[in-house]
Amino acid sequence: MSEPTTAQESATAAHPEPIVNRLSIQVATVNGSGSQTANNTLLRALFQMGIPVSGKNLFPSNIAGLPTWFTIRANEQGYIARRREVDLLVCMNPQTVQDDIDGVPAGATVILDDSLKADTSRADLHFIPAPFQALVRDVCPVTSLRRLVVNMIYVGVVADLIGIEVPEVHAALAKAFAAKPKALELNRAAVDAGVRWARENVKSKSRFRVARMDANGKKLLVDGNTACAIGALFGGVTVATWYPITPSSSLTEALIDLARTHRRDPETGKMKIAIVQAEDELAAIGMVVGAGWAGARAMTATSGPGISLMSEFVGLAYYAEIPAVLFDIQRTGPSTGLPTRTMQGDVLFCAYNSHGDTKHPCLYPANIEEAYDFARRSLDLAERLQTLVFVLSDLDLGMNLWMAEPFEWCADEFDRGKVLDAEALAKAKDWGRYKDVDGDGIPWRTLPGTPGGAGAYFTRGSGHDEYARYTESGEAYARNMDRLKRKIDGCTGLLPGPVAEGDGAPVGILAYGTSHHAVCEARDQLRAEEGLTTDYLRVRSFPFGAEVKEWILRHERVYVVEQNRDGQMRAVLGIEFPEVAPRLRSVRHYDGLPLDARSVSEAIQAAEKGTPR
Amino acid sequence: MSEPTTAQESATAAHPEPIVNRLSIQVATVNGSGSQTANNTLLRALFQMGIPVSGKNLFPSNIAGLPTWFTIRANEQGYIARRREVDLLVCMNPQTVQDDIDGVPAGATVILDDSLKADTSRADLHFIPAPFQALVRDVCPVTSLRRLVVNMIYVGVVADLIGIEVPEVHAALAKAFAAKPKALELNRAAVDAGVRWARENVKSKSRFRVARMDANGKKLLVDGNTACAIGALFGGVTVATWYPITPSSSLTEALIDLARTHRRDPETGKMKIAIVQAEDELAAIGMVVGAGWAGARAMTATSGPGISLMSEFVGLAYYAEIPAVLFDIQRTGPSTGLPTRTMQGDVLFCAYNSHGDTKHPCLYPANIEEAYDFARRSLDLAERLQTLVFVLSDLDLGMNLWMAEPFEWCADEFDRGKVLDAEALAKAKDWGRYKDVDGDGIPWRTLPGTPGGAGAYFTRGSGHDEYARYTESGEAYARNMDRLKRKIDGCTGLLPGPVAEGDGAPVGILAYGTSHHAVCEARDQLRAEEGLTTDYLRVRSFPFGAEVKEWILRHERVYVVEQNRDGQMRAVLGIEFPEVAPRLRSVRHYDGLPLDARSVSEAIQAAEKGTPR
Amino acid sequence: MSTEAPAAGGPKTNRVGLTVADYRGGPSTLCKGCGHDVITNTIISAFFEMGVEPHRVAKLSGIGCSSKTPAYFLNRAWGFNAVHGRMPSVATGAMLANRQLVAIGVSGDGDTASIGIGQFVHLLRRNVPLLYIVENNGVYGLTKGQFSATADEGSRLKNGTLNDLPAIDLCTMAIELGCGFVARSFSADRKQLLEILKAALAYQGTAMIDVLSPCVTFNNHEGSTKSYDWGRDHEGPIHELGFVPAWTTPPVEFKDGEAVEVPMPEGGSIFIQRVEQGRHDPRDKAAALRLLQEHYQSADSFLTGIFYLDPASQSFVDRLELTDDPLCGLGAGELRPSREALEAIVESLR
Amino acid sequence: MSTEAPAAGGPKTNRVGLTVADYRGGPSTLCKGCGHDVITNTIISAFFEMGVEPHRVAKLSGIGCSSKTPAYFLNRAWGFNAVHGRMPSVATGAMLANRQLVAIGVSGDGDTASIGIGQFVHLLRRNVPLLYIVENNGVYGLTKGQFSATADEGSRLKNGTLNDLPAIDLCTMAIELGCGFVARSFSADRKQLLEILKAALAYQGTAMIDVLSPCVTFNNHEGSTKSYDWGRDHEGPIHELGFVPAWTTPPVEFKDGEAVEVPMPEGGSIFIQRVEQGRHDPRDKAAALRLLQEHYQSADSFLTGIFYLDPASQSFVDRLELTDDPLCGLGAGELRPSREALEAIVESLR
Ligand SMILES: Cc1ncc(C[n+]2csc(CCOP(=O)(O)OP(=O)(O)O)c2C)c(N)n1
Ligand SMILES: Cc1ncc(C[n+]2csc(CCOP(=O)(O)OP(=O)(O)O)c2C)c(N)n1
Ligand code: SF4
Ligand code: SF4
Ligand SMILES: [Mg+2]
Ligand SMILES: [Mg+2]
Repeated sequence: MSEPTTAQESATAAHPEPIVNRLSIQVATVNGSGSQTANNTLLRALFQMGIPVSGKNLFPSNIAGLPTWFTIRANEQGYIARRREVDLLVCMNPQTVQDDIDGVPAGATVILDDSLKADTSRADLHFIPAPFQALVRDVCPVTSLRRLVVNMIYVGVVADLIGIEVPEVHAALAKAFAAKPKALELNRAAVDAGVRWARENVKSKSRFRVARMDANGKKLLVDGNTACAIGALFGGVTVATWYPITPSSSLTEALIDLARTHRRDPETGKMKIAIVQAEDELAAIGMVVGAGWAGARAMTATSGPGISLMSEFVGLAYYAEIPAVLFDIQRTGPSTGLPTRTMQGDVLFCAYNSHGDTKHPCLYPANIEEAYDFARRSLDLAERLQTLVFVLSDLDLGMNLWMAEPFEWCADEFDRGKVLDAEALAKAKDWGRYKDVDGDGIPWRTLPGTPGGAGAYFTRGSGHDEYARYTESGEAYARNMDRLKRKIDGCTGLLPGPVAEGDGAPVGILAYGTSHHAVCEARDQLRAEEGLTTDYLRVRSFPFGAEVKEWILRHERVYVVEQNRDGQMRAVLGIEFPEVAPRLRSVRHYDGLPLDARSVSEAIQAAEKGTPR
Repeated sequence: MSEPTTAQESATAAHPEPIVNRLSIQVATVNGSGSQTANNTLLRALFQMGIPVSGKNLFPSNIAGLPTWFTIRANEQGYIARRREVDLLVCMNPQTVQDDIDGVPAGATVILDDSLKADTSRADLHFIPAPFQALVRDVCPVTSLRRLVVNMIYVGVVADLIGIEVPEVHAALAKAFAAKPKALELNRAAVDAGVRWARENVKSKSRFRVARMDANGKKLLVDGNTACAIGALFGGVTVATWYPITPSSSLTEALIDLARTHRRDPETGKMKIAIVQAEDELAAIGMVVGAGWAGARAMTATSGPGISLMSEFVGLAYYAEIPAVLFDIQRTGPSTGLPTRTMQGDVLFCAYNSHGDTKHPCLYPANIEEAYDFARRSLDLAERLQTLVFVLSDLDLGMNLWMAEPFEWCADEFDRGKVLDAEALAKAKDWGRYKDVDGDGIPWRTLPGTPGGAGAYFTRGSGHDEYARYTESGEAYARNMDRLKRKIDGCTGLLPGPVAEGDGAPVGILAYGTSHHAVCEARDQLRAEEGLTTDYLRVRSFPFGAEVKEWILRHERVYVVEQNRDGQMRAVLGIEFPEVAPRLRSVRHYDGLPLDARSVSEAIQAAEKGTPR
Repeated sequence: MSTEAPAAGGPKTNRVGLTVADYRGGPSTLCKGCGHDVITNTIISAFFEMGVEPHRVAKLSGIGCSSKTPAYFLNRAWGFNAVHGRMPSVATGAMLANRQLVAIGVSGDGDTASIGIGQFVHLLRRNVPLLYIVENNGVYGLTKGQFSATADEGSRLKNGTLNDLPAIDLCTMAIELGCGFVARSFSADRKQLLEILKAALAYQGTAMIDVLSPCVTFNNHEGSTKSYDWGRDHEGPIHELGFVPAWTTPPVEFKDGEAVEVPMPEGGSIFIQRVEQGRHDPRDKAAALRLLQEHYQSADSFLTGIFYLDPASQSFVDRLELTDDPLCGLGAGELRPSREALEAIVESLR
Repeated sequence: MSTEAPAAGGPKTNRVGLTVADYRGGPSTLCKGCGHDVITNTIISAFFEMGVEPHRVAKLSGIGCSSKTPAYFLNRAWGFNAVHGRMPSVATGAMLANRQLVAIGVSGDGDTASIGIGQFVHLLRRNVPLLYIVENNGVYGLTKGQFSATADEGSRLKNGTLNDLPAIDLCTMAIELGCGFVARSFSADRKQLLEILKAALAYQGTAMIDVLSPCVTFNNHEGSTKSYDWGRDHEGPIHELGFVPAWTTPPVEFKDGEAVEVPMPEGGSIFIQRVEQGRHDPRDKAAALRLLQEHYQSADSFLTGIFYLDPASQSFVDRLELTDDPLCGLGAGELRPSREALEAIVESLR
């Protein structure tokens, strides 16, 4: 949160003209003080003004009392990655105020609670001390509520300083407190007090301003976990299990909420979904394996430590061919790591998870639309492929609010994959559970309970032949393993393919998931500042199709951008396509904060400097 | 067990001259029938005759009743890898007799229990039906014992047919039944009855003969698990935990036996080791993590499913820097797989085990000497590096008997790594648990209980700074992760380095662990039969030193030979050295049987045919 | 008593028209004389006599000799040999997916009480509809005879190794955790086991049966407290029972006023006919716990019978208020909310 | 009573010459009013009063708000915040490595009864020397208030969610599993908790203390059965206790003949001074179980006190017959068998 940098988009203090719709706000508060609602109100008001926005909540692994930050970026060009630089800082936390101030670049505006002790002598900053405590005393008679309400005062101050339209703030408030008219009134009064104070007391407003535009169309503002839950709901999930763990809990919690309305039979009042809080991750995955086997569309959601605990069952699902979906909302590992920070840290571990030879389809959503879409499709894929499908999201996507196009409804029947019912079984000749009759490595299965008496078979994690009979035959084992390889390697046509941008540049950038947003901006930076045009491939699933290899081969060098220390996607690409490995260069970011464009463009720029062009 | 092949070392049936000290015997029996002792008697007698031997027990995952095979190879050139071809087959199992006969190549001799129903019409085989049931009735009056004793009769028949010296058989028996004089007598009588019967009834003895030689020097015959246990004992292990799992159980069981004599204080009768059968693998690894933290030399032994269950703790050990040793006696995965078959199946999974960015030193013993030596040194390494060290053995090495040079005693003090005691602490300035004071990434630790009051610190799997204080600072996190990377990448000098053979050939072979034995023989085959000279690098540890990369770069193409489907070592090499990835070609063997030389030489030969030289 | 009259000349059939052969499985690969095989055969009889349609049955297990046995009964049912110690979670998931399945779980003492105790505890708390059998031999048979967590303190392995840790009493634990059907039996007492199994099949929640099932290869020697001899010498049935399914009438001997009738909610009754150690009505939880506490691990008694039965317990699928139709059978029509519903959700996020 | 007379003018010191400040930890980062902080302070008092040397202490925990607390006491002791639910195994390993450590484990109800129940069961079976505290608030505090496996059936979350699963009673379970020191307390009853903690520190095996420790943020509302109010309204101490360490003499009020004295094997005595619900002598296991069975989860009683105490239990390090010297301190001289021993082993393999 501190490292002072030269503001790139900001100007120096001497630079007078206003900068419109290009700013980053950072609010430093104390965890548990209710600042989240205030920050979202700011974010939403900007969004309603039609300005592209993004918000990042940098919260501690603690319930109340530790420092927390919220950054909002508003950018007319639609850049929504985190920006390192802060233009407008709001200081509400005595613990961090000095570090917060030290960390902003020259030219920034600093609003601070005037009761905080801090050195405000930096001449390159624009300090606005505000009497937050006095203001809140006026609007909020109940002492115990002041700690919460004070945050709305800075909302008002910021709104006035940068030009957020007050009616939009009011509208955002009305949304947040829809069910609580008293709270709405109180908070609105606090906002107004902030606005009023700023209007009356701050002569030189901020150089950083916002102004209404029309970039947001019919977009929503939603977090990735909710989007995944909606996707799973519309994708027909019937058994969902979980063990609470940040940052995945809110995915299942959103599903629980949705299911209450959308999966309760209006006539009988009975549920068309089972959502179970398991006693741990071993049980959570065991339940979805049992459910997938018995024909449910089953999913579980977890994060890194849960993946480690699930590894044994993951291998069983691969080898016994059980459909299920595993959402991994990645956080900073290894071990407990930084549990409330983001990372693309489980890419290698998931791709080949469990002992022995394995390989699992993985989807890498980069945005809300894909969070919804991949969640929905993952249930089809799992049943089609009869295997465990990983959806690798991360804390940044999962827990932050993002703009998104409205979700599209889809009328298709679900793909339940190759399932023989009683009728089909009666016709089937010499059916074998693990026979490759279609040449795609995918066998036909039956569901327990199918009448007729012909469909029963035995599922196991030990050696089995085409008819699911126990065997220790080495040949049968190898045949089966070869088929499994064909099945997984052959599924790329069913997976969301890579997205290419640009064509013909010698330098490529390859990224996936939430790294996308920084890469888009970094490409523009490289072009504008370095004259370096790059092609870009965004990988959206594993195993990769041949087009990924071919794309890499069309480039002299390819920067693989990712949010982990070890270049895990680079590793996986090299395993799958050894011939391209030497062309891959790693751009890695791993401090737990969402990736910013500068980290990408600077790394590529530095590497290119060292590369004879 | 079946695929008929042309015997390569054997001659055709028409070929009359005897073949001496080059034969493979296969004995097909029923699991639980006590044939193990009989087979080991044969193996030991050959060994005592100074002929290089190896034995492979191919047993089912069952206690009694399923088919089991034992193959013995005696080879004057010292080749001890499994051979696919069988020269002398002993059929004792009605379930498999026909398949067994169908599977042997032309020219083989087949001894079979004459009570078995089988088609003995193959003219290219030399059938010797023996009245085993009648013979055993004569020597063994107790009906219930006959099932066991009958096996010794085939020992006698085989001995006479191929020329094993009967006194050596008697000596081997005496060793096996040292504590049971009655059983010794009975079994000796059975052997003699077999010898007598063969002498009197078989006119044309086997073309495959053995004759005394002097190749075995002072060698022992021992299994790799016992060797690891001896290594750990002499390496000073003080806390060992386990949860029974084939093929690792016998490692800890051997240690328990050894500890009874060698770790009980002769004066007090108290134990200088704690060996604990945990309730599962999560507890087994948790205990060694706790023990390593508190200063024990701690180890656990398991196999694939255990590794999957241990993954969460493995990540903790990496990140919190806890020394411990994990023996993975690999078996055929994924999942339960073929639990009594071998595989090098956990190479990739162990190297980067657990969620988040991790990396773990791994040792790959290829033979008994290394099993002993690496086990011993692994405890030093773990304490020196303050991390979890994997010893990746496999079922073939662990559970089969191998010849070995006598173990060497070592007088060095143990390397307890960087530990500050009370005195050192008192002198230390500004000690921090995770500070890199020596530039090698390895910090100094203290042990709980150290007096003086200055050494206490807090260990955790969450973010921590140099002083082991809790932090969520991204910079502190990244600094720590960078140090961990330096620590592990920098440790190659401490690990057993690669062993190179040959120099200057354009074609290289790279292998590790038990694949070594087949590779040695395959190189000779390639040279003799194809005129193809190859260089050979045997990798013995991970992370690899730069010399591995350089060696690969000195070769146009390198065949990476391993016993898994996916080329896991190739994958790991490619991750570590992307620039060499395109040169690597995979030779993989994955039917659960130990690798044979033909599989290697045929694969390389075929690949070379397709390669313009 | 519980089956239809045999068709003239043909083999005896049950109420769904099947013969005993229709309930058999593959040949056992266990050691000759293994207690588990006896249980297998008794399971076959119980399902036959209860007339359960095999295709409705899910057979679940963990890993071990015991866990192999589902391959040896009900060939026409679906089997799932999962991972070691984690069958309960798989069974839970399967029953959620299809509540119409009849689930039987077979586990070992290692699979349940050592590695599996965590999932066992939570299975019982949830009351998942499942007949759960522990084939208890005090050792890990499949890995060659190490002690498990049900081995009695002071017992010895063949090689002399002493077990100095207390045994976990699965029955006491099950009752404490709210399990509503808790019984113990002995594989040498087929008659009793059969009646318990049939009653368990008529139960709506988790029915836990801990069966002493000797391992003849590794734990049947003197000094073992899980051997056939030990079991025969020490068994004390706490009552004699007969299960009478709903579609038959109780035989006369159950009607003599001596027998206690415990009606089962899904039909049928357990008759407790003769009482040896005082009359134990299994509906009395406190008495059950007392009995167990007084007798467990005491050198001279090994109580068998149904210790505890709560006919009114609510199963997990009921607690979750699942629809009557199995979830696995629902299609997009039933599961996917309407276009309007999505639009409403979207609107709420604007 | 248990500390030396204060040095003139200076702060009070204990028998090893340390002040209370020497037993403090870092500042707590828990919510204000969290029950866990009260326990932290009581732990500080207990260690101070017992005069345990901080450098001999190992503080172990899993993951959760409760599991963070070892950072808030005994700064001069070693801490290990392990992985979720698996602290027992880490503690076991640490005590095997160094039997001279004084180990204290702090866990939560989620950490112990949900994810951790398996390791908890086996810890108790082994009787590892460890003071094991469950800071029981019925919810997962750190992940924002979901129910854990000790939440009472019928209790509700703030948002109205009902818990329909039965609670695990850790005390009953501990006694059944052979744990020799089983107590329950309440973080609002510091006085009682302190005496129990001191007694536990004088115990040689696993001492399990289940402490109701309200989560003020997520489970302190009406409808909760783990709130401060609920606890205060329902607490029923089964006796009043005082622990008197070996190096002090019992105060007069313990000598009036009313108090039962329970001597501890490692010195000191517990005096059970006043008995409310009938005199409960914690050495009576059957009575303890009866008490718990009758009162657990009944709406109007929440019993606290030492339920069970077996002063004679054998700890795991004793069962393993470990040498008196900590294993961690042994060098090659003590550990490596001689050259001759290796030669003999080699010879046996020839
Ligand atoms: C994760 C894991 N650990 C260990 C094993 C090895 N293993 C197989 S069966 C078994 C014990 C079985 O004991 P029990 O459940 O009592 O069954 P029994 O064989 O006695 O019937 C063990 C430890 C395994 N399969 N998986
Ligand atoms: C393997 C794993 N799963 C989930 C989590 C997330 N998690 C952290 S604390 C916690 C529950 C803590 O509850 P409890 O033990 O009752 O402690 P409390 O916070 O209530 O004191 C969970 C589920 C985790 N850290 N690790
Ligand atoms: S080893 Fe024991 S449990 Fe396993 S099959 Fe044999 S007798 Fe049965
Ligand atoms: S969330 Fe609850 S348990 Fe956690 S610190 Fe706050 S009050 Fe305590
Ligand atoms: Mg068993
Ligand atoms: Mg809790």
